[in-house]
Amino acid sequence: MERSEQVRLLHNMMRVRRMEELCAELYTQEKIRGFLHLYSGEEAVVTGVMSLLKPRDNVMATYRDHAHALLKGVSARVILAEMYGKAEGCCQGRGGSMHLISEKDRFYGGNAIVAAGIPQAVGLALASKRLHEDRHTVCFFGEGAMAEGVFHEAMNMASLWKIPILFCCENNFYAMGTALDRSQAQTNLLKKAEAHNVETASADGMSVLDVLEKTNQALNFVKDKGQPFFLECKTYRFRSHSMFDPDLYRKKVEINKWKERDPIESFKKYLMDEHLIIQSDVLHLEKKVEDEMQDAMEFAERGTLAPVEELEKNLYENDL
Amino acid sequence: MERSEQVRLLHNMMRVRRMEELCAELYTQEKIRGFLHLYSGEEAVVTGVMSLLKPRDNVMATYRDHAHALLKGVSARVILAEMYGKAEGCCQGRGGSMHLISEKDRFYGGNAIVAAGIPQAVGLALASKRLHEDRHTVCFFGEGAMAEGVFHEAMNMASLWKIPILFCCENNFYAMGTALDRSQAQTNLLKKAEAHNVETASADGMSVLDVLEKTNQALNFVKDKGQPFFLECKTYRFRSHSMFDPDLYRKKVEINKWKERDPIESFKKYLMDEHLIIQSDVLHLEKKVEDEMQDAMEFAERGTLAPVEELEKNLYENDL
Amino acid sequence: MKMTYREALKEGLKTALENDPRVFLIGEDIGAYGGTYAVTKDFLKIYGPEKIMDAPLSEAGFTGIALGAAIGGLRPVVEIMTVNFSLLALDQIINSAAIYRHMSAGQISVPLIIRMTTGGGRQLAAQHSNSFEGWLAHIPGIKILTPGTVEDARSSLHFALKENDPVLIFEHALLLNRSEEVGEKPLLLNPFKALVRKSGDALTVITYGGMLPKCLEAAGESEKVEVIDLRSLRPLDDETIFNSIKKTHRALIVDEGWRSGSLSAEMSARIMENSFYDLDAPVERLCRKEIPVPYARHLEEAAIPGVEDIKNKIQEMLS
Amino acid sequence: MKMTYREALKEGLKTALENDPRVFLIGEDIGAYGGTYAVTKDFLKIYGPEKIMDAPLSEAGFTGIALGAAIGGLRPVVEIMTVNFSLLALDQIINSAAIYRHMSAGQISVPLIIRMTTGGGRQLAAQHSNSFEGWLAHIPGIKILTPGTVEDARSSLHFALKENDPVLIFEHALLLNRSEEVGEKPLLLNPFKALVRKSGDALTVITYGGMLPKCLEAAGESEKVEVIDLRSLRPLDDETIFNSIKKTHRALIVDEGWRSGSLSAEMSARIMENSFYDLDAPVERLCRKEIPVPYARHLEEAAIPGVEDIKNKIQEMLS
Ligand SMILES: Cc1ncc(C[n+]2csc(CCOP(=O)(O)OP(=O)(O)O)c2C)c(N)n1
Ligand SMILES: Cc1ncc(C[n+]2csc(CCOP(=O)(O)OP(=O)(O)O)c2C)c(N)n1
Ligand SMILES: [Mg+2]
Ligand SMILES: [Mg+2]
Repeated sequence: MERSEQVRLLHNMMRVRRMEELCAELYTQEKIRGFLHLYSGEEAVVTGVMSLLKPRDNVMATYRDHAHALLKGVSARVILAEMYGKAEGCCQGRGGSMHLISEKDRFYGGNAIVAAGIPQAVGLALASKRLHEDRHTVCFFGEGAMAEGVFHEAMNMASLWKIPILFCCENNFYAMGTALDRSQAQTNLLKKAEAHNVETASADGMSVLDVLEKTNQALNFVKDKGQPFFLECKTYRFRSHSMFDPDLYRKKVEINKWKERDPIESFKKYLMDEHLIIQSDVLHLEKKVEDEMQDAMEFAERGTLAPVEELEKNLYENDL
Repeated sequence: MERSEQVRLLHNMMRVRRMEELCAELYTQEKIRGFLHLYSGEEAVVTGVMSLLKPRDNVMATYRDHAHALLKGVSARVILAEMYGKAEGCCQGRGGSMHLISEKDRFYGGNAIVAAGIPQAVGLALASKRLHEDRHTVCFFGEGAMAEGVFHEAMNMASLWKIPILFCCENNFYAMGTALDRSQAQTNLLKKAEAHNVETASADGMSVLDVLEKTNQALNFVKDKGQPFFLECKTYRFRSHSMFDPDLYRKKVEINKWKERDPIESFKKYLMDEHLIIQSDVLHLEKKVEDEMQDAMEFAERGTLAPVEELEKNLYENDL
Repeated sequence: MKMTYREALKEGLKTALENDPRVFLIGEDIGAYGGTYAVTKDFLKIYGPEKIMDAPLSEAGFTGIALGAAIGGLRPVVEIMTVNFSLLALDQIINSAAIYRHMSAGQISVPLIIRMTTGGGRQLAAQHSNSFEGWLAHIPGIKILTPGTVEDARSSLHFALKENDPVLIFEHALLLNRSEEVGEKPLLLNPFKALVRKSGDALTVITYGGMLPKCLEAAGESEKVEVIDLRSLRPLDDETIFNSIKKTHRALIVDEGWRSGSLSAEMSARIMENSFYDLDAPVERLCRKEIPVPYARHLEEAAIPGVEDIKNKIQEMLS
Repeated sequence: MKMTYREALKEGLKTALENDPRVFLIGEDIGAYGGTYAVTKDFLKIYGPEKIMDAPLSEAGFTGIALGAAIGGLRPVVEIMTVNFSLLALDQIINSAAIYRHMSAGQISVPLIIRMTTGGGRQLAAQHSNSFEGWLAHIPGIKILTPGTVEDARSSLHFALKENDPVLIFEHALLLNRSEEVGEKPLLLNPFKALVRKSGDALTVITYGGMLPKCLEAAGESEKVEVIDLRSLRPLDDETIFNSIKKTHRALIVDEGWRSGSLSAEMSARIMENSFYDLDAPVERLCRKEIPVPYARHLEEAAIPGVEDIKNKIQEMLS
């Protein structure tokens, strides 16, 4: 891999992290409201996967969606403006944190009903296949979503009908406060995909390079065979489930153990060890990230409120 | 196995078959209306499983439920009366063919929403476990039901919470007109149970002795380990899905191939070959079955109509 | 020429499949089986498995897939076999399909069509006999068509395909075998307008779907009774109703659904809000008894309004 | 003493768990997490995993399991985290729980209790802010409680457990932190009776749940405004309403749900049917705007009736 590409991976992970930490601050300042689910700790997953996607590809994510929106090409400006509830946000303030949608970036959300996006992503992939469009479709979800029946329904049909889609499970071992082994009898998640004859692999979700490599193989499979693929990425969220969550259910030692494997720090160290970057490169990236996020925040601050008169607009294409 | 027990198996299969064939006649005479799903061809499954159950055990079935009701102890009289829509039926004519329910026989139906009964049966088993009642719970469903999400949800929880229940899949290879391999990507059904860490076995659903043996092992496992078990019985329905169905989707040769393995004829032959019964025994059984069904039919014919004034009764325990 | 409601649905589906390459059908047993109510008989042979997708028993899943395909540029037409099974797919319909356009500030269009068989009257008992169309009309973001005539059954899909939003079409099982005299070509009457099916001057009977023929039969030749067919339950065309009541000063709503909190309630409330001073008497409602529908024929008949019940009610209101 | 709505719910649950060995709670994150809204905080430690069952993300599945357990002799209390997720479980509730007693001619009892958090007002946007309680009141076979006061929150479970039929309890998220002066012991007021929360002589305001405090605030000290709290949406206690209207001759229904085909429509229709000649003016309704609730605060506030909206409407109707 090119050095520039590796630096880009680091940069993107840093962007994701910084945006999330900024959101946390803005939430305590009550600039952002509602539910807020942060992605800190899981950056390697989204970064590794997205680095292989093009603007023309389809992505479906969950309520924990800031990172996915950002790396799919939605600017930090419109993301933050959305969370501020401003008219300049990608959904003009109607969606908020859990519902980032940007059709022009083929980023389809942002769905706050766990697992509901999974069949919908299969449908997007079906449309691309039928319309002979050259695009990938990637669907992200947590391991918790795999307990929902509709996960299985969607996997079965994707497999049965040979629909080219990459299912990317962000296995962070918790669904809110419920640990995987307290909610699923079979903790080997690959078995659930195999139950529908879907090809699988598991990646180290704390290593951006491993995620990237496994994603590459997976996408090639999807493209060559025209069939779905299930990729599990084992990762961990460093923060609580949402800003509402007192995080009573995880042991400090467990959290710390995972934090030692911080995907950004470890990748940074790797790049330095390999002499691909030096400290000043890191500082440079940090500055760039900071500038981007400050600019985004100012943009959101400056934003306007969507007029209340338009509240009932867009319920239908032709307003009644 | 005792001879008398073997004869009882034959007798029960014959009862099931005769009742179904009688229903078909009564349907063409418009004595029975609505949807009517017959079980002819699958007798070995219900007979093998039920022969090991006691009145105190719980059974949940589907809309294809006459056989299950009969062998769980509901009399042919009240079953037929129910299908006639008479007040003497087990549901006083409110349920009909698809909704036979007899609480005193711990036969919980009779559910015409495919797969809806599966979690409910898990709940029945949970109650028995918590209340320290000494009973088995058996849940019957078709292979088509395994595509419904709630099947997976229920399997996962039964396994996770170690709920003692026997899942009995009547795999007749079709869900209405849709063949298994046209609706499920993974046709090895055991894999779907394994996806939830549930113990499994597969039985020859055309052989009552094989079903009985596998059921015996399964029930012992359930009882000893206090865990669920998934038993697949491969079988075939000799008739169309329901009396509405023109059966356009199955080849004659396929149907005939399975009919050659008629569970009643083959078991009869086996008993004769082993000199356990002779032709006159069969005639005697036929007579007994015929008498039972004629009596039931006459009972249903004589039955009365539930008074219309009571139409709104029983919506709540204390009518409003 | 004569055409049945079933043939009309068939024609609508064929026209859609033949005129728009983006259209495909998806649902349980629409292909090899030929459709539970034989509406799509032979379609699989004619159009092939890409256009006629036999789905597994996965109502939420295939509705969700169709939803995604609609966003992705196709024009899926879902068949949910019986209205009761739609409960399994309501999350996809209400929590997703109905909100995407508004929540995304107009970015996302969901041209998703869902057809389902509705209604009682065939002794199918409590789990196959509901009339949920009026209840679902509560949900903003979807449109609801309830063709009550062969002509409307013929064109509902045509109009649904013109929408870029989710449209649910409820086809009443008891109408399938009804036949009507129709022209060579469909008339294509805008389905979002209510129609006065029979005029009269002393009582407005408001109805739709499976109850329409019953109301027309009950009204008979009476010059007093006006019968209005709503045709669309969302949006509701109240203008036509209010205008009629200006003339008749009395209204009866006949709705196959349960009474409480139903479409009949909405209609009644709107009439009060808009036509209070036109009314000579309170608006009345005739609905299904508030119980699960029983199997036995005499009980089912007692539970669902029949022609006699409607006649009696009309008589009562006119005297 | 002072007690919050949350504490009242907690007390109700604890009392149930301690007094009836058949009672257990099941739902997502009620245990280790402590309940999304902290209602069941510490319960897992106190009562153990058999009584406090943390369920996987499987709303249909665990509702179905609870249903079966209820038939089998236990007294499950399901928690569905947010009303929107109940759509995933509606098949179990409507196609099974609501019909079993009637369809089995009284053989099967389903003493299933389902609690859920309802309502908007917390900027949670379109998929977490609905008010489906009025819509679900359409379904016969279930009962629906909507405690709008701390006292009612305290006793709703007590009464639900006395029923041998499915009871849905809707707890409004915005009420959780409200506190009221209450006595040592719960008053245990029959929840199926509506209550006049404030009397007045010129306008009856009918409401329930999260809108109750708003209506009371809007009514203020006015001697003209009577405020009635429905408390139960199924059954509906219309007698109390009709009696009030005999006095006031005017009525306004304030309902957080969408307007069309809602509980507000039902209430309005019933008033017309029963009190038509008592009315001096048409019954009016104040409801949520018919759109998915937007995230931005100013838009959400514009979508859901607030105290000012209610005040204005009252003023308008009184002048
Ligand atoms: C259908 C549904 N049920 C429950 C919830 C509440 N909820 C939101 S996130 C969540 C946990 C999801 O866990 P997982 O899928 O592992 O994703 P993660 O949050 O770990 O990324 C739950 C229970 C929901 N949003 N939707
Ligand atoms: C939720 C639901 N969807 C669809 C149907 C219509 N339907 C009734 S039986 C059936 C096929 C079920 O097949 P299977 O589970 O294999 O059972 P079998 O009839 O073969 O015994 C279908 C699609 C239904 N009753 N419920
Ligand atoms: Mg997780
Ligand atoms: Mg089958």
